Amino acid sequence: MLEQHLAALPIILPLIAAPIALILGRSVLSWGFATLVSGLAFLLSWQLLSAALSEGVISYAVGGWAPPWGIELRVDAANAFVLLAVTAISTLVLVYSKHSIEKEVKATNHTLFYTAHLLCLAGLSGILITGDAFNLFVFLEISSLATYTLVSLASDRRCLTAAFRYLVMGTIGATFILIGVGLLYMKTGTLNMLDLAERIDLYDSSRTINTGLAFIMVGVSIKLALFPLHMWLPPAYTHAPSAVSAFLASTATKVAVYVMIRFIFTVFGIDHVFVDMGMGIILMVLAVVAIFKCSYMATVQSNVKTVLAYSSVAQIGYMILGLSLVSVSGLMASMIHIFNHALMKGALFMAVGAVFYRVGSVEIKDFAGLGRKMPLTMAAFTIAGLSIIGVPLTVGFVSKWYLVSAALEQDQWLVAAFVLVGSLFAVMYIGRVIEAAYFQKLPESRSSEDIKEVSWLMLVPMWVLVIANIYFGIDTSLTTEAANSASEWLFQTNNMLENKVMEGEVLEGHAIEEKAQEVSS
Amino acid sequence: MDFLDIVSSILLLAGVFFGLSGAVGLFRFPDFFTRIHAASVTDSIAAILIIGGLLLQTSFDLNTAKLVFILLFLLVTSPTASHALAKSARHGGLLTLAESSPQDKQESAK
Amino acid sequence: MNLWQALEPAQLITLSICVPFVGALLVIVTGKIPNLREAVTLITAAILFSIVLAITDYTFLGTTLELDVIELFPGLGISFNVEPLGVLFALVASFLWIVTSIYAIGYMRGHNEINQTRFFCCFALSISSVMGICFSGNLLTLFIFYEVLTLSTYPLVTHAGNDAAKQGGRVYLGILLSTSIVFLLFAILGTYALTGTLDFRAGGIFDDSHNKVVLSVLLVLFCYGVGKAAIMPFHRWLPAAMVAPTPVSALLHAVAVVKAGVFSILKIVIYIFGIEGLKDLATTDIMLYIGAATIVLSSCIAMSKDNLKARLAYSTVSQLSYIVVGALLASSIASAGAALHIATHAVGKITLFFCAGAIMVASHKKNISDMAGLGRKMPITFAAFTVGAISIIGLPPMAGTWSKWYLAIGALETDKFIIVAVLMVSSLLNIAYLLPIPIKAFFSKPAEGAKPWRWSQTKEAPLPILIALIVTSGCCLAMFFYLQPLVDLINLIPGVSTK
Amino acid sequence: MSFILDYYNYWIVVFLMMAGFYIVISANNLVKKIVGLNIFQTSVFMLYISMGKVTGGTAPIVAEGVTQYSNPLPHVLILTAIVVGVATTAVGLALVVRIKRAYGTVEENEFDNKDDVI
Amino acid sequence: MAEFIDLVLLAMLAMLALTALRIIFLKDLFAVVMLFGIYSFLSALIFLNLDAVDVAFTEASVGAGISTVLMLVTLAMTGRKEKQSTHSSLLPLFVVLVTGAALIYGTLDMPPFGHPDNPVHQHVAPRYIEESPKEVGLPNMVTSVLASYRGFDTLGETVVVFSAVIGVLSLLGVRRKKKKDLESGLETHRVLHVVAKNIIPLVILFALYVQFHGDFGPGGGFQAGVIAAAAFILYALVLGLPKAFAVVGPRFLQWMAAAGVLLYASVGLYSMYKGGQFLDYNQLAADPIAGQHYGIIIIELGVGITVFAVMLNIFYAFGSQAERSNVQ
Repeated sequence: MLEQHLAALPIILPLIAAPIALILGRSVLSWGFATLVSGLAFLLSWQLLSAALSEGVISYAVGGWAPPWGIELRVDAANAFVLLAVTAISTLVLVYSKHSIEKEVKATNHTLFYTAHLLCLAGLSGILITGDAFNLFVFLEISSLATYTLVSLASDRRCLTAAFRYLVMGTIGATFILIGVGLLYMKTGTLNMLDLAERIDLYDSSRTINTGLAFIMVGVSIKLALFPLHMWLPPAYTHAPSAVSAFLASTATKVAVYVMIRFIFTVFGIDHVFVDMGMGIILMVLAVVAIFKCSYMATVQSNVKTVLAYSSVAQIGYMILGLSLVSVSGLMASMIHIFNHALMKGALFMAVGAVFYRVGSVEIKDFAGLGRKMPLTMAAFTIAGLSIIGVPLTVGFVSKWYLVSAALEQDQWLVAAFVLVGSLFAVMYIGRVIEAAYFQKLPESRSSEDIKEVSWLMLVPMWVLVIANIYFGIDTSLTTEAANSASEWLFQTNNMLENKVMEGEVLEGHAIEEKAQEVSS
Repeated sequence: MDFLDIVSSILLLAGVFFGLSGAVGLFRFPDFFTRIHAASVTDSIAAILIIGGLLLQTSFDLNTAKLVFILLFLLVTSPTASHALAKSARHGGLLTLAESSPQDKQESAK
Repeated sequence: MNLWQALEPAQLITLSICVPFVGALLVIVTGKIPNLREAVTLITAAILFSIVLAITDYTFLGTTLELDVIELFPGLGISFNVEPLGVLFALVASFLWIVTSIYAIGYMRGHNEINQTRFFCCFALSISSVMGICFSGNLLTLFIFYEVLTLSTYPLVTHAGNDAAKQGGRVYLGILLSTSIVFLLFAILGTYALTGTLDFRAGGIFDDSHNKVVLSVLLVLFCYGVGKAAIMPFHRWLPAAMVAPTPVSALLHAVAVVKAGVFSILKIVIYIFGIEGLKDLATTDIMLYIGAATIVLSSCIAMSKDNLKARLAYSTVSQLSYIVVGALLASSIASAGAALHIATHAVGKITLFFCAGAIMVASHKKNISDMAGLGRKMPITFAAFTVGAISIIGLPPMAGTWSKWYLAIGALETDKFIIVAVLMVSSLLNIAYLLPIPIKAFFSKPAEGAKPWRWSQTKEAPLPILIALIVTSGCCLAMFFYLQPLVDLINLIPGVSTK
Repeated sequence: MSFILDYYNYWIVVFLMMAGFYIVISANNLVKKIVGLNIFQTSVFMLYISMGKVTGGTAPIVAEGVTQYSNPLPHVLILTAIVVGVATTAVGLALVVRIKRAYGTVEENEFDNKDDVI
Repeated sequence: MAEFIDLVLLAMLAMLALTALRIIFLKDLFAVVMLFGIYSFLSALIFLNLDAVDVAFTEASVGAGISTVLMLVTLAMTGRKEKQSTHSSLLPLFVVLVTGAALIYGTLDMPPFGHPDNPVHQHVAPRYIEESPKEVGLPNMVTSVLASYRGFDTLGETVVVFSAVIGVLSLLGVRRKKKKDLESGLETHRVLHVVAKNIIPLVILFALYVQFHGDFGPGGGFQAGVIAAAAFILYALVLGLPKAFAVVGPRFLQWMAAAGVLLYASVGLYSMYKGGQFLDYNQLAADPIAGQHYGIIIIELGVGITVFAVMLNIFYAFGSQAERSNVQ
């Protein structure tokens, strides 16, 4: 039973849990329930990843209708890997949010908070797993609506304008995706991604298809906050409740990156996107500019959450850069960074949230002297910060290593240099906070306040992520293996599609995929 | 059949004429109450005529019943709506053209 | 030495890194009781030295000590491999740690420093990472411990916590991290992309199939990437780091950290490029002359500095480039001189820093111009200073003579007469900026107005400081006469010989 | 001529979309932005429905004697999309109400000045 | 005949374009919202013209109905004038022109409008048109596809609606007024009271018709939910929110919204329990066609319940915010 429905359960579980959490009513109950469900989803996605690694691809036809007529769920190493990160972070954030939201969200809204969190989780899982272009749009909207809600739950009034801006940008992005999917459908008559991929290749240089590609790319870029479409992100992450920032920064944009990868590699095909449309160079330039501009912006902010938000945009630049290299190792670097960045940013935002919990503000000057008052929190911040910088023995170093290696493999020496120079900015923006925390004295006005370490319920998830930062920085076998097979899988699928078109043969249904599997095994 | 078609066409055309005249009135009349008057012409007589015309096009099946229901519904709701609007305006202190002072007229003319 | 025979030889490497690390933890645990804490430091230092001696033994016996710890990337991980050059550096560092610990106890107490626990803890951590650098078996391991060293010394630099210290810390971290991330990591990744390996191998890992232009670029990247070698223009961090307490300046910024830098360059030259391979590269000469220019320029800057520690810092910058020049001369004898200079300069410069610290503790003086006549109050200190200075200058009968000798011979052998000239000029400059200090202290009288308020009470520094001073200056002298073991060690390095 | 006949309604739909899009990004008033968003989306719906039309076909409900039906799939998609649109509108308007209460205005340039940027 | 239909379509499209242009330049937000209502109605007519009867129905009830009502309530609180914009409109214009140009470029290669040989009519859809009456057993193909073939989308859609109510409630909450507010409701309108009280049952009856007739004609859970909500909204408008709360309280509506989603999902879970895939209605009964029937009826009911509860609750949330003094 479990085996059979493994692919569907990570979506269905939080989807059903959300209304139940609302019915439970009491905030403690719904917290416990949501955490439990998220933990279960994590276990399921672990199963799913191991199944995907051993079996290749798992296809699930919802309603028993074979694709392309029904909606298909498709799990391969790539999305199972991202799903694992998403569910893990979600569970940790839920544990963390119990106390964190006490100070940031009105007590009457706690149940709604957990409900919205579960909805967001369901939406993100749905985006990852679904194999249907329109179904993706639906889940995108579920997660987006839940996200707007979560952002607007903070007590600061600025969260409202941030959420509104996010809503407008997000809806424009979603509508662009809708237009793009519509254009593809118009030309091919199908919505199933695999089926789309096969039919798109029949019209190699169709203007409609190209326009559809452009609209989907722009729409997804808004969702993943690719420079210069990132303007919604810094205010949203700054003013959202800290638990929400931690969750979104480490999952939502990553999922959007995966969507982009998926459209490029399994729908349009790299030849089409990179060779015919020249998307590679555009993405590469935007990514490099994002790395520099937003890293620089991060160094001049005074609010630590804004610093981290800009840093997120810059880090997304790294992911897109890896993708734009168009090689197995570049894609693998992106996949690894998706996972690793979730670990780092989650820990950082949680640490900042803990500071907010005690101090009530997260300006850099408020961090003065906290190294003594909140040693565990600041130690967590420091280690995760070192990870962002890319110091060896942390996950940040692993990401950077693979990214630069991938760039050098393509003889992109300049790009490799940009990546490394970009990480210098991280030294600056993380350094400012650490310096304030450890080498400045607590201001006189604060000395009377009772600032102490936060409760274990907040510390444990934070430190789990910190330890994961170090563990996966030393023992890289799991992440490397998963990311490697994910990117190899994506390339193989892509190659199979393109070979088939060259031979001029059209395979029905999933024959193509079986072929790809034969080759991979 | 021909005869019914002709009658139905006449009814429809008449309905369209009243609808249009109501729309023109809505734009051209000078104050709120007169405009409501114009609008309710569209609502009542135009609707009756058009639906009547359409009724003649059907062959007395389910669609006929639906049209009759729509007609009844409109006959109840649109006068009520006009009435409620006018009454609210009156309660809100809005004056008719005859009641308002010359200065107001000049201002409203602008 | 026999203590460690029960162990598997390769485990000694693990021990050499773990012992200081465990020491650091124990320091934290015992932080509340200063006497116990410092006993822990001393015992740890002694144990470490005995371990390194045992490793030295194995090296002379020809046993290869190798250890693969963990695989970070497929086929590439943290691994250790003991070779003579590393042993030499480890010997110097671990021996001087003992001396410095004694000194630090006197200094920190005499100076009433704050946060002493953090100080001793970070100190032990940095020694731990120095050991990692010494025995690293590939570039990745070297890089990792290099970064750990930078980060663990940052709290030591900003120790005082005031604005000057923070500013110094920013420059320190800024330059060292930037150069290592941008240049060194880039060069390492480039090397990996070219050869598919990062292991240190005798004779180098590059061969004729690799593009010489790319290799030339890599050489420059490596030289500047190792910011700790303080080649101009990336030398600013070293004077900036002088805001740290003197024991830090003494051990780390005269011995451990800066030597880790030049050691890395030497190791890269010998084991990555290979001394032979270096000869064909276009940039070898360019870097060589930049090194030479650093020697001369920083000596000139040193002369203009009145602050004693700043003068010593620039002197260090200059002396480090000796080693870089020695490495880049691409001759076996010059490389031997460079290796030897690691040891001889270490004992000389640490003596000078000890003296500067002693003066600071005893009389609270930092500027040379205020030291006139101080020699009569503190004769032992200034005698030691003289010994150290002569060693740095390279005059017999002090240790520095030998390393400069081999360097000069190497330069002559490769027909680089400019380098010979630079070495000579530099020695003269050394005389000009170092010797006037003891002369002034012994033979001038302090100007009346310049006398501090406690002139009559000024006396020698506390005993632990004096012990440390005497030991290191004794070493300067002893190494002139009993150099053979070190030379034997250096001759074991593949491709390097004193003949 | 057939070229125009083939595409004219797509062109008008594109024009409508762009009108909506322009309102969204240029309007200063948040309510008007939401109206713009709705117009934008409604026009996209028209694009979908247009592609589902078959000339001479009828609504996709089985009827006697009809062989040519319009394509039901776009209709299904757009039913879903309309719902998504109204959901977004409701949340957006709720935000507008809260912004009005918190800032006293719903003009973008006015509340921007009331806080530090970001 | 074909030419004539084209003209009607063209005329309606032209009216739409005019409406859109007018909205751009109008500063009176009340007029903007009313024009939007008109825009929505016109597009519903176009949908009808293009054979999309279900879509037209939904667009009329949602776009022209619920959306417009919500916008008006919002306007009552935020004021009806747009102020002069200070920032330049050149950049937006540029962005729009580029986007539009891209789309026009895309249209040049599109399959011609209305042609039966277009790929959309050739690939997936034929199965729906030809097989669905046999496989699912419903005359309305839209309902078949919506509820069965793409049932997962519809579950997602229901959850989207549910998310919306979570968002609105967390932002606004439903305020219960303690003392009875004299101004609430339109107490003085005797005629309105009588008419409303008589019409509301009819509307609810109609909603039920739409709910259960959706299998055979246009309609279904979504439209029915909206219509039923409209009946209660009318009740709340005429008699005041407190009285409406007495009939269906906001708390109860929250449960209803959740229950609708759960009802839908439970069909999926039950089919999993029976050994099929998620939402595989064939498993619900021995006869697959009967199974499909049961499944579709239940999930449509779930959709209807959720949509009704959500729409009404959203109206409650907005309505309880509005200060009557602003309502003109």
